[in-house]
Amino acid sequence: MTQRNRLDTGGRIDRGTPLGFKFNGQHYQGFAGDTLASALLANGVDVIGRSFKYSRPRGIVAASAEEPNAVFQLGATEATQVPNVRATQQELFDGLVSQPTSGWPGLKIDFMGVVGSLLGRMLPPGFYYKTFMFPQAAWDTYEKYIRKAAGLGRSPRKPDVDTYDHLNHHTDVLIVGAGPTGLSAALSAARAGARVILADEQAEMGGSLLDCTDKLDDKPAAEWVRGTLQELAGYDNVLLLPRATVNGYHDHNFLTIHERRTDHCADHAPTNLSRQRLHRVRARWVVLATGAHERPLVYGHNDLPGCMLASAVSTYINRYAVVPGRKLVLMTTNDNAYRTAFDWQDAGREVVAIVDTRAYATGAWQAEAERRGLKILKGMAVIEARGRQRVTGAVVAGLTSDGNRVTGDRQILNCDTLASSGGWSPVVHLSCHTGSRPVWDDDAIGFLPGKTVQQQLVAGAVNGRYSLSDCLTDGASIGAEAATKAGFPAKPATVPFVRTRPEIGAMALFCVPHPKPNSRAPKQFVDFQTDVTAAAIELATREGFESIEHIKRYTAMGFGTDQGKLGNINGMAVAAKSLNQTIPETGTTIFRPNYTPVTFGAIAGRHCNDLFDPIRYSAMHEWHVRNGARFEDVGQWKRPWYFPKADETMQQALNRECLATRESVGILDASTLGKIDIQGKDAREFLGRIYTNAWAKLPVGKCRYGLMCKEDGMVFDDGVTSCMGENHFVMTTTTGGAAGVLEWLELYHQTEWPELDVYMNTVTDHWATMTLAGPNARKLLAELTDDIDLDRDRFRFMDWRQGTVAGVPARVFRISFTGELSYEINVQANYGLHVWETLFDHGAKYKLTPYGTETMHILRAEKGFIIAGQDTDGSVHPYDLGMSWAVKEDKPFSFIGKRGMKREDCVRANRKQLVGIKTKDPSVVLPEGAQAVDNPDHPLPVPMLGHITSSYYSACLGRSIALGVIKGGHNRMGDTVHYPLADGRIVEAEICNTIFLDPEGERQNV
Amino acid sequence: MFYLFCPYCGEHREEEEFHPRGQAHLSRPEDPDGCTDEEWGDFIYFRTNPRGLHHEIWVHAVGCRKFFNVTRDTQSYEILETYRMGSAPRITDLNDKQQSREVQA
Amino acid sequence: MQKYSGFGLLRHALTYHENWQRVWRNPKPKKKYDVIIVGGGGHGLATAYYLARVHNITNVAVVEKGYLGGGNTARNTTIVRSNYLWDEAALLYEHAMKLWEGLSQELNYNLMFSQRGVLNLGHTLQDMRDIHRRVSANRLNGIDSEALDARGVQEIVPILDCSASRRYPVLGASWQPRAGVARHDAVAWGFARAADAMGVDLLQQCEVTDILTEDGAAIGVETRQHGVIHGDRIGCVVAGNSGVLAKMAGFRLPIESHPLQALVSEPIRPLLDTVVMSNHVHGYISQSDKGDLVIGAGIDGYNGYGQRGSYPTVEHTLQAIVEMFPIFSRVRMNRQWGGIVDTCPDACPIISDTPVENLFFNCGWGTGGFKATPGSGHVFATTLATGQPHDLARPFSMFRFHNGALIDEHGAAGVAH
Amino acid sequence: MSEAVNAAVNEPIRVAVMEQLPKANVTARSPLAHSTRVVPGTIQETAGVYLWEEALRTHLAIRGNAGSADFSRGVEAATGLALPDRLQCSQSGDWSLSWIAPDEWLLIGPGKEAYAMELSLRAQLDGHYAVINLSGGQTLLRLAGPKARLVLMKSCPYDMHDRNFPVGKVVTTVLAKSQATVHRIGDEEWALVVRRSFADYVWRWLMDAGKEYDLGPRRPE
Repeated sequence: MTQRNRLDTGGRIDRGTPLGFKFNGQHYQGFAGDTLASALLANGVDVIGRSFKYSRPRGIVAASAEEPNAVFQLGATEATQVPNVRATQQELFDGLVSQPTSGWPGLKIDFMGVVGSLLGRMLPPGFYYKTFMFPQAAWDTYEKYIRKAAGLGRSPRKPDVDTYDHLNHHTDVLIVGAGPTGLSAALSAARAGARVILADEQAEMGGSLLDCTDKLDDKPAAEWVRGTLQELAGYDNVLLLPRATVNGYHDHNFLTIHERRTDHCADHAPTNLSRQRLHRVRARWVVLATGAHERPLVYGHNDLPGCMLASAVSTYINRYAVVPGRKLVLMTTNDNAYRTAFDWQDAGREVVAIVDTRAYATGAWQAEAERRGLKILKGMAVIEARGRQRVTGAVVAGLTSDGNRVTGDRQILNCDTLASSGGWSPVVHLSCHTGSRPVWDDDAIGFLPGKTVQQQLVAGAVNGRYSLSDCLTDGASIGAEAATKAGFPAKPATVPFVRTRPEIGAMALFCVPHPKPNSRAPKQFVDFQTDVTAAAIELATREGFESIEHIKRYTAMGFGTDQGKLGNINGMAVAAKSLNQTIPETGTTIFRPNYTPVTFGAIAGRHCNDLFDPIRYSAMHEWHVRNGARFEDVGQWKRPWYFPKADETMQQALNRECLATRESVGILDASTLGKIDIQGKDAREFLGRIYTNAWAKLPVGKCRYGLMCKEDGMVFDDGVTSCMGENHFVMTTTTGGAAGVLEWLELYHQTEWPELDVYMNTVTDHWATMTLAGPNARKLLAELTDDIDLDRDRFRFMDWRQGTVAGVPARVFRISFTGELSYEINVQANYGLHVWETLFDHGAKYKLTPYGTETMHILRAEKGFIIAGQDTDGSVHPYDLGMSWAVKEDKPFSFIGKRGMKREDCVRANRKQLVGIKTKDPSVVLPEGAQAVDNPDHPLPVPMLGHITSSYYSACLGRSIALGVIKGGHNRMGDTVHYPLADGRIVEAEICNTIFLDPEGERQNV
Repeated sequence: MFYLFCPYCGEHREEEEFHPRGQAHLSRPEDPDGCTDEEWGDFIYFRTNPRGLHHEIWVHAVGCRKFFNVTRDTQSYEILETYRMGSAPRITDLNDKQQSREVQA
Repeated sequence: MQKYSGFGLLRHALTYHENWQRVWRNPKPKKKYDVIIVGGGGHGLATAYYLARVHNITNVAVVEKGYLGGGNTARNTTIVRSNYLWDEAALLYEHAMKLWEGLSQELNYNLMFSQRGVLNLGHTLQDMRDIHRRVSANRLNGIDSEALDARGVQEIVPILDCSASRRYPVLGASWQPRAGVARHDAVAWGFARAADAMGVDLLQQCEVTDILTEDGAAIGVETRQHGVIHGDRIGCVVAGNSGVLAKMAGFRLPIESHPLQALVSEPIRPLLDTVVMSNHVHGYISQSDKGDLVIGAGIDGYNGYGQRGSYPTVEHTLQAIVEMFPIFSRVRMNRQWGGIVDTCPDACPIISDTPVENLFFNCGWGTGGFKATPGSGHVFATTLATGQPHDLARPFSMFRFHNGALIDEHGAAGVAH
Repeated sequence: MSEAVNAAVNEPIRVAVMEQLPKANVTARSPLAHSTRVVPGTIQETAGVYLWEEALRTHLAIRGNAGSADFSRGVEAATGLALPDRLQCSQSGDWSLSWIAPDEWLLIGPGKEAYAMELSLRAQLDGHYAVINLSGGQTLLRLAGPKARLVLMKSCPYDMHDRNFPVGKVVTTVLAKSQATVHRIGDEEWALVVRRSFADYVWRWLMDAGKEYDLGPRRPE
């Protein structure tokens, strides 16, 4: 097909660069500078989709972000599919592949023509609430069919091949929109030296100036645009962002800008370049120069292809050199739209008539029209369009002066294009994102930005100042004001002179009346994408949905991907009329981010795949990888979980690791435990307040285990803290709890007890920590140190010593989480790998065996040691854990948690208490999480006693062991309880002491 | 997204550097052991939770690690002042907004 | 009440839909009611409905400052499930689940309650322990619940990336087949219509400015638009504003109001038929019957009444979604919004008497209120009808925050050595 | 028996201080020892941005009361550096002293001198103060080149513009999902202090962010 609607001259397209593209399986050609929409119109493609609910043919209506119909699937390959791209915003590139998204049953098949209009009438708003209820079970089936019809485009089925990134900015003035207002605002602000960001959603900056036929200083508008952009580009304090939509306005002047960096080049981005970028901008002052969208008029069959916005018709002619038809009827409520008729005529096509709804329309624009020989029908309106696949005619009738009724005879005008203009709707969206309500303005016949707490100024058409010269002047002065407020005293830039015709007042008309009531009139569409009609809105109000929010929700008005940019105001007007209210009384719904849709990937940025979340490594990580470790995620850390040898199952590996440790010596990388260095003369007092146990007398050189509670008395972390000096302690925390504990300590220090002299710093990463455990631990360590006396009585359990291990200065703590003779070696992390490897160099004769978190868990469970976060869940206090030995009630200071654990519910009998659990069948390992019951035959719901918190097969004991909580468990030693499992088994088990191995603790003291 | 003035760093910083830590100016009872369950429960759980002016604690977690106070309108999210631990708010009524500027510590 | 059916729809279609009746009246307030319910959201309307239907108390007003169902009912991601950990919570939510089943028919209003199943993913060993614990408890409480491994998850959601190469691979999930989603507006409207039909007065655009008391007992409310309205008993069901109402009555609640955000994609062809939730990578997602991906995550950490939250939360949420579903990277986000949730320290609601006699509160549902709507209304109706809590509501007294009998649904902190 | 405990017998040890570096010839491994080899690119002159690790330096945190003249005098006496003001850095030769918090500074210097410097600080200081050796727990990254600022803008929410971030300023801020102390040391020269366990993540992040600008290894002198 040729570009039959393309003009031979004019426009901002490059006829020397033809671009081939595909739509709906057909090949077409456009030019560089086209949008997909302008190229389709150039090729005379009328029907580009079918409507969602009624399957009516639809064409292109608008030329930018407000387009409701031309919403396509893009992408040449599976991985580059993009759903729901607005053709008016997609620049054409060579090889572009697009598909309609709403072509059911097919673009060319007139489904409704076949089945008649009754089925259409079966779909009033809310019909699904009223039907599909019987029988109850059938909804599932109904829903399957409803879901078949859902959605527009489709998601790709393959992962994205492109990347996205973020760029953070801070600026003095952010100007949104680079039309006449934004450009002159930018000039004022930039000249004053303020940091300025000017963002515009289109490929070319200039906005309406790019399709405007007015002269600025007697020169074409585009020349002024070029000059202005050149000047702005010359300032290093100015950032120009074309193809960048400011889509969200958040608190404290934080705005997000979605830049499409490569969508105009090809199906996917070039290597090393992100496809799209999200700019995160903190602006001192924001100037909204977002302009206004033209508002179409609502009339019968106004959704036929060929019905367009007047300004869009002008844009296609002037900017893209495309005349989207032959014979135009223009309906308008205002003078401004007369340009469209003039543009059409200047393009050499026929203007059938200008239908002006105002009987009083007599002024300069009308005089010009008459001079051009154009027919004006005053005080009249198009009440319905005629045609099937495209407009073939317009039915015109007289209007009463209030616009409420049709009068006089009807006449039919033959035409293929029906442009309408109901005036302008300021693009107030961004101004509403932080909760400000827009305010109706009768002069502007639209909502203007309301009061806000943001540092925001508005200029030009968004503020109801629609004329070009007003926009330029307003922009210049608001731009200067913004710069001044941001600390850069500025004068308004001089703006070019615009020769214009005076305009007479516009008429507030939204929905053109029809001789029939709306319920019986031809469908008058308010929201095209969601197929909401004037009749539907009236029906909603008739049914009692009177709030505009109810109307919106009941009819789905504004819920499309265009978020009702074209239709919302008309919908409110229809609702207001139906409720006998004014539009401000009816109110508006709230605009929310995004202004236009934003790619998930762009919002996620580079925080995906390998960079989704930090991966933290210990200094010995490489060794673990080399030695076949399987890893466990603990917080952000990767910890070795176990070290399987070839062909070993997990259980076999664990058995081997456990036995090796108990029989000889094992080693664990414990570097991930949180470590907090505490210095200051009150460090000891501080510890006494935040731990439940006593710290007053712990001598230098000794270590102690401590429990930490919240004010409610519930355990939240634990660990060993060592006294390094009178004024110096090193605390250890759980791996996952480290950051939280430090912040918790600081909270108390800084807010409650600032008088205590303590300084706390994390040293988690500074020390590499390796735990040698097992009867041969001492022998092995002795081989690597000559300055630490390892004698059992001089370096005792819970002591720490300083010395040298494998040639590296170390702190060695004789503490044990396994119940074995155990030394925790700490060296500066840069030497961790060296010491670790040296231990292995010497360890072979002791069969030194690396073990991971799982073996550690088993070994400690054999000893009945808890893991905070596994055996506790924020609802158990130290007494529940049977750890009264770790609570010192008579400390002078009422430590954190003390009062909490004395509350009525915390001291009752029958609390869930931590006990040991032994299955009657020693080979059965209870699943962690299994719930105990006394009577497994009890009907549902079965009263439960508590769950298994830890459960393992213990190779050392040759049987399963478990820890769990049981109601009143401390007084039920020896009782039998039952664990009904998901697979139907019921496991019998006995309540026992939590310590399964070496109850006297002899092994750690050897 | 908030932009908070850290009274210790003397600069506005992005919300991502901070954590909110709830209502400010709560103090731990002098004698917890002498509190009734009700008094203790009130201390740890019950909050004013106002719509409007709220004094709250934030910590400059990724930054100087200092806790400080913020007076904020919980409806408009306007920050009316930020001030150091241990000092009192200057704004205790939304009508005092005009004097609202962050304390430039 | 006008009966809704497919046949009725056809009849109305023939008369151009000109004869539909109002779904509810716009009544003038009476001077006095037996019960005043403050708050015309889903929970308040359900309470009114069950007061009338179960307790035959119809001299009831629902006082709503805006429009019916305009608060969190209209702002949530519509997930309905009952697989809670603790007995008290599980039994309450399961009570609600049983009411959901058949509610469309009972109300003669299609709530589009779709039992398409909910997956709660586990990504760490501790996640899996918690899942097994919860599933085990659920089953003994008579709630359908299964623990799945990664392969089982993959079978249910083929488009979820369950590969071991993810940052936090999916290790398994809990699966509640009876769980699902419902159409949120329909819930409010369905209850409203049915309550109105039984004589309940629904007073929209009627804002309570004070709670009137006499001798320590509540006797009515002062309203901005209609002055004083008296009531024998007053129930406040004003999620997001409970603290403000409590202040009027002169007491504080163990509640903080936080912004909770949600967002939707543009409508796309259906490809996700279940609800997928992940606490660990922190996002949840389902696809509506319109084709939108409906997405949510956690609350913002600060108090806020602004019905909007912070942008980083949106970023983190979408990062989580793209991490779980890399194929959604090119799908686009259409809209975000926020609600105000009342959060309790133990993540469980308050259904309770208060220090003021005849004044009752139903609040603190946090992020989980929608799923409880019928159950919450049903048990709170008992409280308002009898002055005594329903057995299922008894553990949810606000005074548990004094004696310490919390029901800590935050669950395990997820830390380990 | 350790010196600390030995000494405790006679005079109470207040704080445990130790030489943490081996006397023997032991290879130290910086947190990025595994990654520095894999920086892509060889055409060093044309790279828009350069990234490298200055491994194994001395990192000491110093805590104390900035308002106390004794404290600032003591720090200066030991380090030769004046206590810097808020968000500033004092520099002299191989040593730099950066403001971290109102009561915290970060001293970075030659790798082998941590112990001597800590002793010297402790000799000069009195009252309530602390010195914490963090040399193993963090590392120093260098970012340079005409596009270095853009890489930082991709990574940090802080305002990196000349007007807000002049040479000499130091800021601790968010870097991707981790954090860094960022010091501008020249027009196109930045130093980043990051925690050891996060170093690999930060490194991979920066390499990724620099891809677009043809990231190269250490800038030619």
